[in-house]
Amino acid sequence: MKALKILILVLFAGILIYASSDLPFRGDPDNLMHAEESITGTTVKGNYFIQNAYRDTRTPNMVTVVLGDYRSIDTFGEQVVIYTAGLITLLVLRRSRRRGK
Amino acid sequence: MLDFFFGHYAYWFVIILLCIGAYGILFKKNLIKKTIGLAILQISVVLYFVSIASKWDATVTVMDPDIPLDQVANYLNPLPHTLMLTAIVVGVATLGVAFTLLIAIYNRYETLDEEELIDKIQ
Amino acid sequence: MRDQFQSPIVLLGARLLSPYIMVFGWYVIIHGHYSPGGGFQGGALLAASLLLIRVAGGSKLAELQIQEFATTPLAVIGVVIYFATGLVAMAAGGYFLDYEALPIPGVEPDWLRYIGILIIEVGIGLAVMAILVMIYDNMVRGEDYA
Amino acid sequence: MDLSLVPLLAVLVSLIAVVPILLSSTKPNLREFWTILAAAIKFGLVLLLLPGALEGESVELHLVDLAPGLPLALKADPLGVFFAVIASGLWIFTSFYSIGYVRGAGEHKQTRYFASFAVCLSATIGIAFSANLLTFILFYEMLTVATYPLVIHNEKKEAVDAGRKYLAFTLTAGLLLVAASAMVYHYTGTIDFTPGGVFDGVELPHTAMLVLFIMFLGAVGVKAGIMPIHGWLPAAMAAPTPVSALLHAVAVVKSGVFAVLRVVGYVFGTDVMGDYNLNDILIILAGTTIILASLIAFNQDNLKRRLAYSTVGHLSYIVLGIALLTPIGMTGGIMHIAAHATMKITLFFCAGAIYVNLHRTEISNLNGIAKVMPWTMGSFAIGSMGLAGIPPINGFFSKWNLALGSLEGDMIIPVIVLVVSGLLNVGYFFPILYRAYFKPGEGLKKYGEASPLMVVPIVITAALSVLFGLFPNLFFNFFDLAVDISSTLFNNGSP
Amino acid sequence: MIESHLPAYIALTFVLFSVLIPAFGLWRSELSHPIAVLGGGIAAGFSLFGFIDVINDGSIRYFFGGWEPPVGIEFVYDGLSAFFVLVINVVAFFVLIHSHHISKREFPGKEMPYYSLAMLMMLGFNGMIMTGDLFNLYVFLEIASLAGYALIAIGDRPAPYAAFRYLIIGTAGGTLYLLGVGFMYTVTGTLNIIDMAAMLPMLYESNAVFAALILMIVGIGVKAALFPMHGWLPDSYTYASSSSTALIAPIGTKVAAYILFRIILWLFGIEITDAVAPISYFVGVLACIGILYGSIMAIAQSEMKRMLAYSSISQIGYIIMGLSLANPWGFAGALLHVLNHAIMKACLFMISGQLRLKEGHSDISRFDDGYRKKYPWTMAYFTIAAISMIGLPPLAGFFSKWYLALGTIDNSNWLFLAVILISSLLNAVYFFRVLEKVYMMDPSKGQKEPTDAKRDEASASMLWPTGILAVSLIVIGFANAVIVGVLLDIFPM
Amino acid sequence: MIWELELIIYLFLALSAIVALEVKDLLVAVVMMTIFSFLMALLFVAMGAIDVGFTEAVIGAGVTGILFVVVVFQTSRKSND
Repeated sequence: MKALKILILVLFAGILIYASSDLPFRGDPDNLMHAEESITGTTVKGNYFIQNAYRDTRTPNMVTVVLGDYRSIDTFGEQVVIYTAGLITLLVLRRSRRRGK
Repeated sequence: MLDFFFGHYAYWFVIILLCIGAYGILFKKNLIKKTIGLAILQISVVLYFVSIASKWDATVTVMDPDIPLDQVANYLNPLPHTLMLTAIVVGVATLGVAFTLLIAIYNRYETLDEEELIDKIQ
Repeated sequence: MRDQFQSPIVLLGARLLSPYIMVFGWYVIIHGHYSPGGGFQGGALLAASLLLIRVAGGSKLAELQIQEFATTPLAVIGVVIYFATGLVAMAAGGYFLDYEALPIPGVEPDWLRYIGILIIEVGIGLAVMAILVMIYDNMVRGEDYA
Repeated sequence: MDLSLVPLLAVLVSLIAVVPILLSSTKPNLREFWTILAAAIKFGLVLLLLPGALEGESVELHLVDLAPGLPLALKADPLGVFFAVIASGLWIFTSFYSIGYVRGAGEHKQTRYFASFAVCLSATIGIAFSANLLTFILFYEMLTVATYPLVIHNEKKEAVDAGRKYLAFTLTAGLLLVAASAMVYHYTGTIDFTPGGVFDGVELPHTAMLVLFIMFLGAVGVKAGIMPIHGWLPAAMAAPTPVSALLHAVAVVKSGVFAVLRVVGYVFGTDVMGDYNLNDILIILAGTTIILASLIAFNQDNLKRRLAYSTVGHLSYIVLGIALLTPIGMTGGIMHIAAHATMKITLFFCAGAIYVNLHRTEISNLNGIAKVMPWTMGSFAIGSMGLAGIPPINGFFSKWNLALGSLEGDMIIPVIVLVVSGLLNVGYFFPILYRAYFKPGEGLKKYGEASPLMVVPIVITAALSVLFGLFPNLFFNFFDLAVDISSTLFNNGSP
Repeated sequence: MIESHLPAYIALTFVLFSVLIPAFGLWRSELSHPIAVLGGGIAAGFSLFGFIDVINDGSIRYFFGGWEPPVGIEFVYDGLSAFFVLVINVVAFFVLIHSHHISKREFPGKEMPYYSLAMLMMLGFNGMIMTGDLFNLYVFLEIASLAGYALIAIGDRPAPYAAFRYLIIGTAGGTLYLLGVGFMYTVTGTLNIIDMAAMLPMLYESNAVFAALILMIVGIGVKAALFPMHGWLPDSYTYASSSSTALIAPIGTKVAAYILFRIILWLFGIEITDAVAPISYFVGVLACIGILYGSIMAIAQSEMKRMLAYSSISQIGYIIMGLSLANPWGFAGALLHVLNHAIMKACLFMISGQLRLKEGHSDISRFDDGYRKKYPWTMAYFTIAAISMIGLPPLAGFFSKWYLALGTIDNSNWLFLAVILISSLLNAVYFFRVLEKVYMMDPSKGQKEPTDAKRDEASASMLWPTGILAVSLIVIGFANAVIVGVLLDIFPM
Repeated sequence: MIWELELIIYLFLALSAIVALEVKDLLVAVVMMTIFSFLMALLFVAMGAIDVGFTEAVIGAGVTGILFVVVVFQTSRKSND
């Protein structure tokens, strides 16, 4: 069992090192995610957000704009996750009212 | 070579942290330790996203009137930051659920050690 | 929490600190447009200000603040604020969460979006605060498994 | 008269009868009335199709698509009608006999028994009328499932084990059939039963064809009782005797040989069989089975088990006839389906009557019973002589055709096998008759003949065996029908 | 107008009802169940309507916040997602109706959070299916997973521990998926599936893409209980409350399998998936091992729910095997099996719940022939579902195996074909064992006479959903040509 | 980005993570976990992700810390490994 776990860990590390050897250089503005245009000619999200966030919403903090507007359904999901967690404590831990009777 | 190092050292540290987290999940018998391992794993992924968002010589993601918006290289990429805000919240929610379950488990079996638990269940 | 934590000095400190944290929390929510912060961080700060009293003073003192039964409705209200914003936009002819379609007369589309973000941030803050307090309350009380 | 719905009705009638049978579970007379009514209607419906079949016509009916391009289709071609007439006709007798048997033996759960019986018959007629392999699989599996409650009917340990064995064999076979059909569909694009085969113009490597054939053989061979996959058949003797009669004379095993015929004649086609030398496998297997089964039958003291091994041997006669790939041999094989059905059902009925009446199952206990049960043992004598191939009973007639067919195909070994096995048949049947007629019995004073509900079917089936032996074309022109069928298989579809 | 909003309506119905249930449930707890059923019914209606609409008029893309992708997040409601949404919502609707009495018995007073979480879990699953954005998928995945952990934690005494193990494994899987998404984002600069799929043919040689594929398959494979990652499933399904199991078992693993479909067939495409290493074949082999392992383990179990849980591992293998074949027949077979298995498993788990409610246990070794008299209809439905699981025609289960077999033959993949056949036999072993117990006297116990049990059938709210699902298996069996015709149109190549 | 600063924080991060996993007293582990989160927040800010850093500080070091402590007090403080 222990050998299996070590194997899993080694495999995990191996696949990550394998991947990292070919990742683009960090901080390089020419990376595809920072580039002016994607290779198929579609809009690159990061650039669009930087350039248009203020114009679209009059809000200087781009993270807030992306969070609250461009990707608002993500944020909604995030809120639902937290709501779920609250309900879970209610379900698992809350004293049931009927059991006492 | 030095370029490669500066371009990649952040990834290697992320990998080390990820492996520490995975080690905690896989090898630790105590359930709270497992939870700590899980937290480390999650935060390491956040670190990965934050580190890929960076650009050399760029400023933070709040608009500065002095820095023109059309030169995107001057601002960090806001998208991974946003994603990671969500991911952190999700991580906290997960931890909250894990804590809830831990309390429930302890209530029933008076132990959080995995081997003892398996003994007591059978 | 257990009784050994109820030291008067800690309690005093907590009671002194708590209102300021709360004010800061609201500031973070409202000012999220201009500086780092937003609904989630602000909500967590609000929750922290409440939890501080609960940790230091125990459950008796906590009941003076926000009572347990109030947390669930508050959480629901928080979610509903966000959800209703989206639904109103949808009812007004846009997509879900399309703030431009919000039916507020006399406001430019970009400012509509500004307002929309503000509303949902408040919703998030409320929900996060209520839920974090709720998680804490439930966890402290423990489970009553027979 | 439009006959297109008749095949469907013939299949459905006993399935629909299940509902009233289940509903009238508390009223035995009403319940059995439904059974007999369904049997009669079914037989009548099948007879409606007979004139057309004698003309060589088929009635086709496409129902819903089971899969894109693969309809649930029924087709009452001459072969199907031939089989359906036998199955539905003998069901009538079995029904009467069953009533006498289950009441005489005081069996439990009679409603389940009759309901399963009805489903079995639907499945059998469905098998007879299937137009393609997918429909065939459907009814084949339905038969498997419906027979299972009959096999385990008395719910003793032995019966449960037999049921498990039966399921293990038949479900494996069903899966092989599914896989094989899928392969045929992949290679040829059709799985309709076509006289002369579907591999027209499809070139396959020899090994692929061989593997495919072996898969089919495994699939249909189980129910046809070909050795070495016959194991379930003697074990299934734990079932009540009418069930054994049905399993071993009509429904299940005959569906198996019928499937062999379908596979050989309508999926592979006689040409392909000959070209790839696939029939050699079949001949070797069938010949071995005939001899071995007869030898094993010698050693069985339990009457039903001896009959079971005799069945295994005789099924292989049919397979042998098919495998000869000559028109006359094929005719003989097809005729033997009918001949064996009437003879073997007689024998099983007799075994059941002896059991219900005397509670004896071992052959060594049968001394002198001919004096108390003259009609039963007389029929038994006719049936066993027929199986041994003594003229003028119909067993002789089909064997004669088989021998002619092998000579036509310039094969001598099948003839030797037939002769040897005839002698062996004599060897294991005549001691029974000898005991029954010439040895003095003990403690038989208080017994008489079995109830008329059982004796009458026995005598009728025995009489049918003799009549068909004397006049092969007597009632339904069976011989002509068999000749027609076999001729369509050898001329690429045109009679 | 209403058509273009359908994807949002389906998902938002669940949000609405998940907040309505606490709103009313705090006031009167017993209202939770009818409200949840109402919500499930509305969503099922929407998804039926939507499925027909998509089949007739083509797929719908819904842009949240009015931002067109790749800037914003979209819901893609095409044939595949419409099909899955329909399956899970309809099945969930029936399970929700069914759970009324079980929830009253097994966790009294907790109906409000329970049903609210059930709604949230359905929201998560629907969102996962419809979303066109990889990160948004992660968010919905976590919603569904968290709610799922909680539902599993309610039940027998060891349930929280089973849920905790699931949480650790599942969250680790989710994190691996997120890391994979990170790699994909680093390389391509986008998160939108359609956008990314257009870029991948130019970028697939990168090591990072290959690693991301592996990480995503592993991460989602955990949720789908693909063979080596199945460890959480048996305990979870066994110890959880009957209604939770009936809700999660038919749906949860299917949705994860759907994500694998999306990733392998849509996002990467089968050529790119297999460009570096034969990943799809490898996944298929894992699925095969899972099929055999699940079937063999199921034979060894005596607890009915645990047996069904192992059977789930085996059945999910069929679906993923169909995926790995990557040809139209295999695809159609896999999708048909999604439908069949969702219905069969829901039916079987609901029956195990009924037995637990009535008998207090679901231990197969204690079944006897009195059950047939006490619960004639329940047992009839069980028989139908069991025979369908074994794969006997004309029930639905046969046809998915038939198409899968056609798929394996199309690829000349004899190993997979053999696995399908063998596992069907193993299925027969463990289901006929139950049927034997229920329909026959037990000779090993020396039982001579049938037990004289009185009829004591479950209540209508449990019997009807089970019955409808069981009957629908027969209907699907006969109508499968129509369904498969639709499914073959969905196939992307 | 100042890579020397990042490097130092990385080293402390790894150190605190290992200590949190290896120490037998769970309360110490929780405190180390809080330190880990705080260092992580620092690193985020150093990388320019001020929002993420803020959140991590409030959540990871604040709320999660409190909840962790609650769990340790509700259950046991000792760990066998």
